[in-house]
Amino acid sequence: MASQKIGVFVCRCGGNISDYVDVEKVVESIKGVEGVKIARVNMFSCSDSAQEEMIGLIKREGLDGIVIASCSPKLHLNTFRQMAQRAGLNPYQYTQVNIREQCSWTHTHDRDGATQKATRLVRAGIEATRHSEPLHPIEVVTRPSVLVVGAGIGGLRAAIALGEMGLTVHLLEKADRPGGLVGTRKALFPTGADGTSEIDSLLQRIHTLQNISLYTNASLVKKEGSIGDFSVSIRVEPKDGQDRADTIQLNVGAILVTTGATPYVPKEGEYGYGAKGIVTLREFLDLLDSSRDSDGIYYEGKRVRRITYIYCVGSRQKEGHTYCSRFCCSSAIFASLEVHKRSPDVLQYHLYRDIRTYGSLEALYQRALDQGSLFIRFSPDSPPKVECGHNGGGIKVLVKDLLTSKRELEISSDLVVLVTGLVPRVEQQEVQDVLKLPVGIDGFFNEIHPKLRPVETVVAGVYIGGCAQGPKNAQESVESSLGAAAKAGSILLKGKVELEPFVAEVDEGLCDGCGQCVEACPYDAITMGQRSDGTPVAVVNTRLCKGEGACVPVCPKEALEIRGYGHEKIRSMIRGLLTE
Amino acid sequence: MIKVNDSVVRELRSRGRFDASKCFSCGTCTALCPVGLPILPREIFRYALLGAQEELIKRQDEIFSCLLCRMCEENCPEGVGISGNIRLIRGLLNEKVLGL
Amino acid sequence: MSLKREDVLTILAQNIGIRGSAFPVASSALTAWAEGLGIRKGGHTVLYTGHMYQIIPFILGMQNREALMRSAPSWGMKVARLINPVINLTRVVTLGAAHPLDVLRYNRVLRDVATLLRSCGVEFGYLYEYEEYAGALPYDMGLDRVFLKHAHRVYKKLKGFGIRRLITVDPHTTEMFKNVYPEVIEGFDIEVVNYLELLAERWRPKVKGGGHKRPFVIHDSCVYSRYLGIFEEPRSILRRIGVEFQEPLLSKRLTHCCGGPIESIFPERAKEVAKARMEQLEPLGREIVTMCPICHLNLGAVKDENIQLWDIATILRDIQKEQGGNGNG
Amino acid sequence: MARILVFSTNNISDPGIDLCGSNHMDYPLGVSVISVPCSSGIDPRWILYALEHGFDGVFVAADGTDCSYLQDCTTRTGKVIREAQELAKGAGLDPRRIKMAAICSVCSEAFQNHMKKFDQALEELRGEGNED
Repeated sequence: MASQKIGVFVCRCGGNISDYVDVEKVVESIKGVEGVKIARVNMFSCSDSAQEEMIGLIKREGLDGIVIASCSPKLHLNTFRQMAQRAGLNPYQYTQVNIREQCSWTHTHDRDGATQKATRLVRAGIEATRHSEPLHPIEVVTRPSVLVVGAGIGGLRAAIALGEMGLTVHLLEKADRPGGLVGTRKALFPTGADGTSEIDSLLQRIHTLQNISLYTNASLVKKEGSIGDFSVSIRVEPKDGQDRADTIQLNVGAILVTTGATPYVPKEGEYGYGAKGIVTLREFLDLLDSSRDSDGIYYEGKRVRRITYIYCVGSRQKEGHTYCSRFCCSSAIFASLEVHKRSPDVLQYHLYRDIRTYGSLEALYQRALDQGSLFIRFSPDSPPKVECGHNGGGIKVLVKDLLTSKRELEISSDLVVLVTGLVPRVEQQEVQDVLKLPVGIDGFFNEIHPKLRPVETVVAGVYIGGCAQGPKNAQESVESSLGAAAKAGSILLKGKVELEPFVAEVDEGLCDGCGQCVEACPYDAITMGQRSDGTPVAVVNTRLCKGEGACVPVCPKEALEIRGYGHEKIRSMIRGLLTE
Repeated sequence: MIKVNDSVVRELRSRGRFDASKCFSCGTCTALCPVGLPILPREIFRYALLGAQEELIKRQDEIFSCLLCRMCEENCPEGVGISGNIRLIRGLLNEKVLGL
Repeated sequence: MSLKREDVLTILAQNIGIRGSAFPVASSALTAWAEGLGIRKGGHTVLYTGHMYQIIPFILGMQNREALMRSAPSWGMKVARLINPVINLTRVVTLGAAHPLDVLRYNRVLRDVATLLRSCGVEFGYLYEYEEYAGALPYDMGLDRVFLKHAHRVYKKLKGFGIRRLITVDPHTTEMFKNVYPEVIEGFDIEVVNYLELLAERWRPKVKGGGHKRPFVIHDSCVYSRYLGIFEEPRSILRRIGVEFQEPLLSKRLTHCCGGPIESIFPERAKEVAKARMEQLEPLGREIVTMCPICHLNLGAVKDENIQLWDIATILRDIQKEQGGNGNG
Repeated sequence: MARILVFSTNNISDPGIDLCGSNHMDYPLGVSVISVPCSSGIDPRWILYALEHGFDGVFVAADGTDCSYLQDCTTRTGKVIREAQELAKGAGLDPRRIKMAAICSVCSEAFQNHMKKFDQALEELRGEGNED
């Protein structure tokens, strides 16, 4: 049932479009197009009054499909889908044509050219609407329970948030006690809060919430089902006196992955690592934590008077860990401030590539400068060299200082701190295998979009938070984990969820049962079934299908298409774009 | 090669408020210097912070050419006490080189 | 060729250390300005010149004798450094060098300051031959030990005279007593006020008729504007007596240096800085107001003949006289 | 002016292309975009269809490593392109009229450059064609 009575609305967007595109001319040129019942110009299509007017027209003219040529669909696709729905139309028979970001704003110097291009784009939009089928979101009932994998500071906070929403929470921790990286830290930047007591107070809160179950020494081993109704198996390692591991079956509506990350450990000999006096950031923080009441800084009983920090160790490499871990600059600088405070006579040299103390953390950097820390920038082409003392001599760090036109400096140091970042945990692989979560080039779990959909994954109902999706500081871990908790909570509390209907569809008349699509599908969403006459035919499990379309190009018969992106629709859009 | 000599910074700090480490080398001072000496004052501070006494001695003329007019200091985005720092370096040089 | 830095610094250190002055000239030359004004000796509040205006004519004189020094053999300065502790070389070199007209002009500034202060009812004494140089030059040059010794001695002397308040007349002396001494001398408890601040607070001149149309151009001192934040005060006083003035692009907190501070070591560089400043001032008018003797000296060295430099005190006093008044309005 | 069809993706390359507009960065007028969920789902037959019906070139703005669906998105999209080029050759069309590059959500400059270069390259191809 394709649209036959189409309404076309071309937006002026104030002047954002009409200053560069002759919108009246666009409307004139598409008036005769087959199926176009009405064509109008709007001043601001998104305004309430324009929407009411369009709803009136849709009803009065009995339109069964509409096209709005305005801004990017990123801005108002949902606005107008909802408007279509209010007018009694199927929202998927609405097409938004982007004549602002992709026309008026890109071709500001050629009014005639831009007008012709806008017309072509609108023609393609008309074709899209003409070939659109009414679609209905896939509705799924959800269970009010969540599995949270990983009980670091992010997982704990997310579990509490979900528990306080009244949801049943199963909190899994691989180690024998919760807390993760924060659990053993005495001073967290930038506030200096005590991580140990922070975790303790979160655990107390968890114990008071009846609907949260905490499993330690536990891992996720199996997952079946889909959003709203997952069935998962967890394995709990045997405790003292037990000889067999427990396997527990749970049914949950959503899964949060807060498995965290682990500090990078330099290779033996990397910047002299392994030798006396050369420590990682984590080891240095441990050293500061274990001597909080001391007035000076001591390493192996000797007073430290000169500390050299080397930043980006194991980070931003040409190969391997190519990314920046974000938190390490601030953490190292925060530690250096503690040194300045405890022992002002210690001279501190910071050898860095770039300093990333973003937002209010810049204040830490400013304070370090103010207190006398010296920052020395080096080029990645000539990283510092560490020469370990022989026969009891000190450590020498050699670096080419970019600010003194690459003069080589030799810095004698009592202690060298390798400022190391975070890398994905090895144990993450199990979770990845069980949940079939995509990981990015860095090896961390991938969100759908870092800005627009930052905690969702392509596996509907599975959310990621904290360092599992990339290095973060404690505060950011908590923020993103709470974001994931809010997202999970929002579907579970509602009791049902609507999924976009853009999934693969088989035209049984065309399918010859070759099975190439079964192999092509990365999500095991296509299986080979049988027609009533016993012949093989591809069958799509719409709950597993992500709608990316990997199966489409492999089908020799064009029997597969993604709803909303059918072969004929695309071809007629191509024709529309070519019609002058 | 410069052997970083921490005794120079320690000595400067013992003489007064030597806050050149705040400098992030933006070059505003150099651009505004009425004497127009390209080396003033950020590069000098760098050498002082690195303890490169020989480099300071080589640049004594520049160090003593500073007007202490504070045009740079007024506009320094980091609020470095430039004129005070120059004075402290002069003091160090007078003592080390001239014995004054 | 000019004097080498080490020679200048050595002689400076010797002069301060031995004679208590950067530029030891006869004390009669330092106090001559006050003759006939009847200023009492000492008191709780004193007008403190710090010798800055008085030594300018001698510096000018010495500059005129530069050719003579240039002809001296290269070993000359070594000998000079050796004998200076015994014989006051500065005094010898400058003997008779100060031009009487210069002496009059700079002494007049101090007399004008005193008269202006009196005209708004400020009472003050003067230390005459007991007054000391404040030590700005050794301080700026980093002659720390010499300076500290000197500062302590000066402070002790001031305390000995029972002085509670200093009225300073130039930026360098003001900065030394207002900011530096309190930092280096524990318990420094003498109040310091600059005469421009006092005038801004108290001076109410009688003004007849309209504004003073001579197109003055104002030149701020670096030390007044950036060290001490004194730049609205002189403007306020000038406006009060009806003087109109032009602001160069670089003024107040962004004023451009006159080059003076490095005159003793790098006279050529100092001249270049002064010329650069002059090029900013000249297009705005032919009469320039200065507030610092060093600025007056340095800009004067590079100015065209048709440009006139006036110390602010002189202008204020001149107009006050034209208006026919001495007292507060 | 060459007629260029760009296949772009909703989540990753569309925002990058939109960003060109938001920054008022111009690219050739002949460029038009059709958006799909993921570049691995583009059918080589669509590409051939576009070339046969009047487009001078087809550019696939691929998700690259940013793809949220597939780790091997680039490999799969690469295969789509190779197949499309084979189809083009079979139909007697120059395979250089099909191009692919990863365009991320902030790749406005990269997109602009690709379009300018592709437009130029297609003009040159057209020139060669006329000489034949």
